[in-house]
Amino acid sequence: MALFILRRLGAAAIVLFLGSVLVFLGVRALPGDPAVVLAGNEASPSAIAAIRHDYGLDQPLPVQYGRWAGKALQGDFGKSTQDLIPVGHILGERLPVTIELSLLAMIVAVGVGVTAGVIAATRRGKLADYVATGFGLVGLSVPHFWLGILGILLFSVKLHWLPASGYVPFTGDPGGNLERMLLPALVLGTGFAAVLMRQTRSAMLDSLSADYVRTARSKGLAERSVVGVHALRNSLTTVVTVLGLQLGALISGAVVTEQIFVIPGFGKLTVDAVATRNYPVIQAVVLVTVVGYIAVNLLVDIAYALLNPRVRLTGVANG
Amino acid sequence: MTETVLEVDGLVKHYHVRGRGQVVRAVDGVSLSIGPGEVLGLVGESGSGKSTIGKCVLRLTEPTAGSVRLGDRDITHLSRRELRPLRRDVHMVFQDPYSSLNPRFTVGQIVAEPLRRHGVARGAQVTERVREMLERVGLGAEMRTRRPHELSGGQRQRVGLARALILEPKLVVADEPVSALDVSVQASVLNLVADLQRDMGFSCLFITHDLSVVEFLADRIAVMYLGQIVETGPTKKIFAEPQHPYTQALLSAAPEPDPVRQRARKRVVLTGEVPSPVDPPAGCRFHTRCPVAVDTCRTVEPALTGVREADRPVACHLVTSSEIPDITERD
Amino acid sequence: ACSGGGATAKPSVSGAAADNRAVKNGGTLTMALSADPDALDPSTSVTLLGREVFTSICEKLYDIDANSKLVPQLATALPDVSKDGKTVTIKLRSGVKFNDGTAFDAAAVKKSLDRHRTYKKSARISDLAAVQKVDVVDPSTVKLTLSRPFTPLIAQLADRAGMIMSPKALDAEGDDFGANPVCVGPFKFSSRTSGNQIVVDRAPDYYDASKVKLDRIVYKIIVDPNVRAANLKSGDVQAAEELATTTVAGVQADPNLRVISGGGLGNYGIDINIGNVKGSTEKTGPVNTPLGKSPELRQAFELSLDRNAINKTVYNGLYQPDCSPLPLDSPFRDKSRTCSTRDVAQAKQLVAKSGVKTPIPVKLQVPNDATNERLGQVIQQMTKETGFDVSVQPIDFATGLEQGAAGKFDVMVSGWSGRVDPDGDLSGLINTGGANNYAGVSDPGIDDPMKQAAATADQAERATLYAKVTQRAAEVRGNIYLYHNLYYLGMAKNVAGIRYYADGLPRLGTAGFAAK
Amino acid sequence: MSLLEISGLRVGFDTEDGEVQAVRDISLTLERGEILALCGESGCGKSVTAMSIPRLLPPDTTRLSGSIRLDGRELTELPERELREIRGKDVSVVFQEPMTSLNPAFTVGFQIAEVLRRHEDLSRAAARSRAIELLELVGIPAPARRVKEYPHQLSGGMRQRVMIAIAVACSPRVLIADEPTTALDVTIQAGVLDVFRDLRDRLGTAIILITHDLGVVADIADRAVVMYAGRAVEEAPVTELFARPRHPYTAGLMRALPSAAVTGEDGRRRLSEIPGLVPPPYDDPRECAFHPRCPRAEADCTTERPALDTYGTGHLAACFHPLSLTPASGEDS
Amino acid sequence: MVGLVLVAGFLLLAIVGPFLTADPAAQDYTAPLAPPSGAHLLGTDDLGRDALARIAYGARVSLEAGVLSVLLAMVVGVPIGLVAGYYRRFLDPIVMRLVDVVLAFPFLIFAVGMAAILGPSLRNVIIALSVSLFPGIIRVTRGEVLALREMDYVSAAVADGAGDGRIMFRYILPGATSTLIVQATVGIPTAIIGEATLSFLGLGVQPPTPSWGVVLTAAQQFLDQAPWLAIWPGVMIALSTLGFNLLGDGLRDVLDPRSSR
Ligand SMILES: Nc1ncnc2c1ncn2[C@@H]1O[C@H](COP(=O)(O)OP(=O)(O)OP(=O)(O)O)[C@@H](O)[C@H]1O
Ligand SMILES: Nc1ncnc2c1ncn2[C@@H]1O[C@H](COP(=O)(O)OP(=O)(O)OP(=O)(O)O)[C@@H](O)[C@H]1O
Ligand SMILES: [Mg+2]
Ligand SMILES: [Mg+2]
Ligand code: NI
Repeated sequence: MALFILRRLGAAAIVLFLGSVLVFLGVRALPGDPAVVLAGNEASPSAIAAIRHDYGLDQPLPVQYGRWAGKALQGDFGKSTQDLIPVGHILGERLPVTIELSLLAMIVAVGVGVTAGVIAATRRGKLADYVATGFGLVGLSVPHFWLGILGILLFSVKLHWLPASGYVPFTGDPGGNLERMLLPALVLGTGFAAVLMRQTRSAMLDSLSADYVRTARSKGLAERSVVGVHALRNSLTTVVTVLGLQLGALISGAVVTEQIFVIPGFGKLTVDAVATRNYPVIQAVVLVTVVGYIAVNLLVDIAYALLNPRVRLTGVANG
Repeated sequence: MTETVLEVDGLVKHYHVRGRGQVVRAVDGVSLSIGPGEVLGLVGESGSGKSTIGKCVLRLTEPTAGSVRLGDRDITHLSRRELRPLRRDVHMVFQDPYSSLNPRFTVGQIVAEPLRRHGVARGAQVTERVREMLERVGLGAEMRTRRPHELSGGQRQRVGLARALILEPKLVVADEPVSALDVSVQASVLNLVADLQRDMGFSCLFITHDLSVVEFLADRIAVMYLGQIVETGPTKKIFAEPQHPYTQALLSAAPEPDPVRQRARKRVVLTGEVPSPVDPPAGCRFHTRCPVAVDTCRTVEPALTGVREADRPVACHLVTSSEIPDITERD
Repeated sequence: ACSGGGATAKPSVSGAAADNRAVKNGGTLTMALSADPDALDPSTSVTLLGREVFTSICEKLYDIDANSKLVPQLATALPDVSKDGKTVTIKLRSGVKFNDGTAFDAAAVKKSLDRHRTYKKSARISDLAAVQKVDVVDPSTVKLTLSRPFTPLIAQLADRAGMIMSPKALDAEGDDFGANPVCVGPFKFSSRTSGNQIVVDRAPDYYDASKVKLDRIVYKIIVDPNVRAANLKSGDVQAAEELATTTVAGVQADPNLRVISGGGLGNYGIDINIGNVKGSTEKTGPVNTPLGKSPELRQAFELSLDRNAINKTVYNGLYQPDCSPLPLDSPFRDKSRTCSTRDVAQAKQLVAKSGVKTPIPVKLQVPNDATNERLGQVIQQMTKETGFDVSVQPIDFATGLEQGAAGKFDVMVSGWSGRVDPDGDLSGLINTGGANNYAGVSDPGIDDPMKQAAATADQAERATLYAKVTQRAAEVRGNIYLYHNLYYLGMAKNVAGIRYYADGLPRLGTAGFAAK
Repeated sequence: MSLLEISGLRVGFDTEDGEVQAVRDISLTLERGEILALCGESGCGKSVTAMSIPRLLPPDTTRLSGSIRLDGRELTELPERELREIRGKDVSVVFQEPMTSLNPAFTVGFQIAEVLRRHEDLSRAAARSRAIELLELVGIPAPARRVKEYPHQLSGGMRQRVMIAIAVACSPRVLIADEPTTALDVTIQAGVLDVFRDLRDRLGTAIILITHDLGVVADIADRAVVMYAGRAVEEAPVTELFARPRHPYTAGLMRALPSAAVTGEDGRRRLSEIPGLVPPPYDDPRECAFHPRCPRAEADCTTERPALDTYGTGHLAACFHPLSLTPASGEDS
Repeated sequence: MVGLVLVAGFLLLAIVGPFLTADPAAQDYTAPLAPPSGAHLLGTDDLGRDALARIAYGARVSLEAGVLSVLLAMVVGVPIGLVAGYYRRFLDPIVMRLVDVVLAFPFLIFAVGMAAILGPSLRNVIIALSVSLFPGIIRVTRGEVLALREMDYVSAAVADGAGDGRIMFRYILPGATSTLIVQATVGIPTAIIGEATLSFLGLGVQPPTPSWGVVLTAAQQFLDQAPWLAIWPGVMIALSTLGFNLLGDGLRDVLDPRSSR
């Protein structure tokens, strides 16, 4: 197991390194000089040059990368060009917001998706199955942002049930925070729930038709434990894998959702930073996203291993 | 030494399992030879390395060590290009009648494929030879346009045979071609193989785990255990007097379809687990399950030598010119 | 005046001056900002939003009043300008303290002005280019020595170039002053969360503390105009600046809210690249596009446009259509000039005369926001009839700035936020080598009177000179001005005391919640 | 009264291609302590017949009629709840694939203990120690260690023994073994068959053994039923069946075995073949289903279906033209 | 089946729709934001353009973006996956590491980055989406190849002396087609939504070209004045992706017997 984690970590490190190079080069490939943006439309060329120098943009690329990566390894991502706030500090403010949003969305998704998937699989071909499958397809097909717009239209503009947007920190006002996060989390969670539902259903159908479920039935076990213990336990590996795979979609969804609901999280930070060519922020945000993504996938692998004794012992996932 | 069609010498095949750092010693020093028109039956338990030998003979997998000679050519180190013309003379029939035929091709295309690959025939000639071959394996010409999924298991195996035999090869490697078939279908395919072999005169490496099948078909038998051959010899002699304890166990474990005789037989039930080829036991590989094993068996690896008769070498310390171990005695 | 400048129905907007309700002490005002300000460093700041926040935390030597007249703020009076115009003496308020408790004096003023003039990243260098030297005469007097007479200086000192920063903070923070600014102001900077909000608290050291009512202002950044309006309606914010024209009516309809307007200084229109081949500050050269080459075609282009219709469809009739860079109420405006109206027939004639084959391809770059994209599409449609084939190419702000300066465009939608002094609306924009002269206009008929006007103190004389400038610019037609924008500030009815002038900066120093 | 009595059992499945008639009118009995073999070619309905007893067929698509009585109790009409009390306790099953029939996610011990806790009301600890005893019973060395292991850590033969341990945990009266040794090597098969024999002798369990290997039938069964296309074509005590098969199909099967090869006039050893294919399971022919492949078929076989006739004690066969009383193909078996 | 009908319907709409409806660019300043009426079945937008015409024309743009980006991704990804899977020993580790790196970026983040780098336009959206899609396609192709390589009929072809090219293209690739077709069908909705999302973020197709994402973005500004404008483009996106998803499910059932459900 330790070896397994170690090997995964090694692979992750390589991916991370290449990823960071990609991030760095990608940011530099963006059209539009950040110094020009910063200097604004009243700028003098000397001010632009000074700014460029200040951010090291006049150095050769490998030097720039080396500096950035070296500092980033020590947790120093530089300062936002927009407001001179240390990027680390900004990340500290924004990350919890997105994590909260994602967690809430995940709770919605897992709650709805897994339950519906299990129900659909056990009631295969019945009304409940069609309803759940229909929901799955529709949920998969509806773009987040439209759902968000519709949600605002219905709940805020027409019904005035929920505030349209904005964010208040959980620590300040838990009620207000949840009230504002509810709709975004629902919107973000829906598509995710749909995917989970479909995968859970399909995994459950697989395990329900597996020989060991027939064995469980032949033991005279109640349907509840046949489904809930034997089938579900084996489907969980799939569910966990899907969770990992869907993380990217979740982050993508968060970008859009935060944009619509004006939630000051990572997604909004990314889009804003790209618009203002805020290099240090873009680099840090994307890098942290990638690190998070890799880390969660690592966790998923480990969870997968824990759920699947075959992997646990041999240290090799065969899925 | 007589002329041979196939000669395998000291063949070793180790699979390196990715990421696990383990080595599967699938085949560990196997030598065998097949003469012209001879059928060699290769038997042994699941995982003993039978298929691996078959694949090495066709260079579908690269041997780790040892040599494979086809006729007078050593093919062990030939490049794929150099090998190509030699492939005319060796063909293979596979176990699974479902995965061994390309589902996208028609039966006609499948059977014609070797002809085309080797440029043996063109145009109408191809059609004619395919028709002929299909007829020979008992399939009507109307089968030519069908696709594999439209055929029964027995019919598929016939197509596989037709494909393997259309170039009239010198050697056919048949990897459990009947194990997936029902008894009644199996009988007709076995008859067909026997007939074709006699008519066309090809040599055959026939891999199976079913002793009654080799008894029916093979001239000689090689018994494998855990990557090694433990005993080989003419079929009749081995069935009449198995010398290696494993061969004895194998023969005694296969139930005879006759209640009176079956129930009267003395049977040996092997104890102990089948060891893994990842970590084969030292000494004689069979010693962990052998009821008559002695201390030497645990440390010294027996050589495959014709102690008693030159044409039937056995790899067992206990087989001596004066004595053959009898595992039933120790019940 | 301009045709139909006030013809479209404007919402009934009450001026802040008219609001003389009593304001009670205390409370937190949350105000929505339309974008994230840049670093709050008066030397480097370039955004309008930055200026809005500065009204609360960084006072200037001078300010404007409701009538756009310059008035002293940290100075005690308008400056003494020597006869030759080259020495400007400014008397300072005494007993003033920075928000960190340190004393405000002439030395501090000198330090700030010098930083504005010389700091390598300063965006104020050109504002104060005429200043040669700053001297401390006595603790409450500074003397500015100019290299040439420069009348617009006082207007510059009424903006960021006139903001005075705490020397102690400057020493401590250096380059990072903008992350933690300390000036003289009714409020002091408290905290900022990136992209989200800026919080300022009542400044205990403020010299006029009794007028300050609010305990705290939270500037909340809400970029999306609909969301800004929605937050206003829901009461999450009590004020929202720069309401989108599409949302003004909705806010006004809300019984708890009202809208006041300000601004009108800025000018917006299109720049046609007529000579910018190597960059706006470089030497101009011939541009090889039909519009760039032919003044007739440019005229035809202008004649295709209907400023009133643009105002109506794109801006709900809430802006001021105009063809001059100077604000409608500017005393420097050329009263005799009228704007062209749409005349397709004449435009077609001009096109025919030019001999260029129609449809004439025109690449129009527009900033990639919804409103500007709409403007682009309307221009496209209007000029189609005349024979132009406009392709609209939205481009993000960052890239747009770069391409504009580099001259990598044919035609682009652009704007200028406007200055109190006419010089600020012209110099650098349409004179040869001006950093923001994207169009690449280079004409002695513009450059010379502009220079002269800057050195002239007499208003009437300046007005004549600027009339020449705008006249000539209209003939060259490197820029076709379309409108002046107005700012609409929405707020809860119980919010009082906001001062909102032509510069469009809501001044919250005296604001608060109405007593009853 | 027999322990188990099945009469007139018919099982069909709804499929997209229409109704599949898997079992068409089967009647059989099972006595206490008896080993009954069900044999026949793939698809003839062996598994379906057996799985009908504990009703382990997919409930949605299965159409079942006829009667199944266990100790006189009608199982076909029993509500699902009560049936669950019977499954694993009175009737239990060992499946063919030892690789997939055990749940890979749980330890062997858990899977054995589960059935004990379900039916015997044992405590966790008691169930665990019973599980160890059971593993010992089915001949697994070091059972105390093995209970903690996962299925993939065991060899095929051991997994099959675990399956048997689960099946016999509650001392069932009927044990259904569906091709329990097909996936195993012969040397291991012998050991597993010994376990069955031993269980029958020690616990008196009646066993229905499904197999297509006539060698296994000959080895272990007391009585055998030969099925073809969803029907029983012959039924007899094992020695009787092998000595004197009446139905041409049974005889054909026996002669098709490689060990029954005969040397022809040309000196070639040959197997006797059964020509043709098993009929598709969709329609229910009114005639003898075997007649197209039958060497003895005559006109009547194509119009009418033969019923089971008695030929001596316990020997039944459904054929209009049964083989004569002389020992069939006695010369080489 | 429903999926097929929906997809066919949308293709039809994309092809003939623009001919039947009004000019999507024609502005009518007198009637901005008009509610649905006889003259404008779905009303008009902020510039008085016919909403129906814009949606019909948008179908063309959106489907083009969806289909072309997937096609492009397939054209690049399938050969790479094929070769990587086939020459497992040499190429596979390299290709897979690179794929891992791209996959370490969430799809939209990557697409946003690509679109920002390339600049907003329909062509660049297609490129950005296909670059974001093709690691997935490489993976799927490779997986199939690895599985098919082990099939006996491929061994048989090797034993016949068939060359690598023939084995890859006549034996392995045809076996993978059904999976790849399904993969393509489920890739298209992802791309359609991707296009809409990029356009929504201002990084995609640019106005006045009316892709559904563009129309929707514009409509979002007028939610309280003209909510109907936001409904239809969203419905279209949802229905077309639904169509492709259903088609994908259907194809999977037909082509891929392994997961018949
Ligand atoms: N590609 C491979 N990678 C790793 N191990 C392999 C591979 N192919 C075969 N093995 C292992 O090599 C050993 C011998 O396998 P082989 O297929 O030759 O056995 P076999 O005698 O044909 O068995 P069976 O009767 O089950 O077909 C087995 O332990 C098997 O698991
Ligand atoms: N759940 C099911 N749905 C539809 N058809 C079924 C189902 N189960 C079995 N069948 C069909 O019923 C027939 C009899 O199947 P059964 O499993 O009893 O055969 P068998 O004799 O056990 O064969 P084998 O030796 O291959 O296990 C076959 O044609 C099979 O396809
Ligand atoms: Mg094999
Ligand atoms: Mg069966
Ligand atoms: Ni999603």
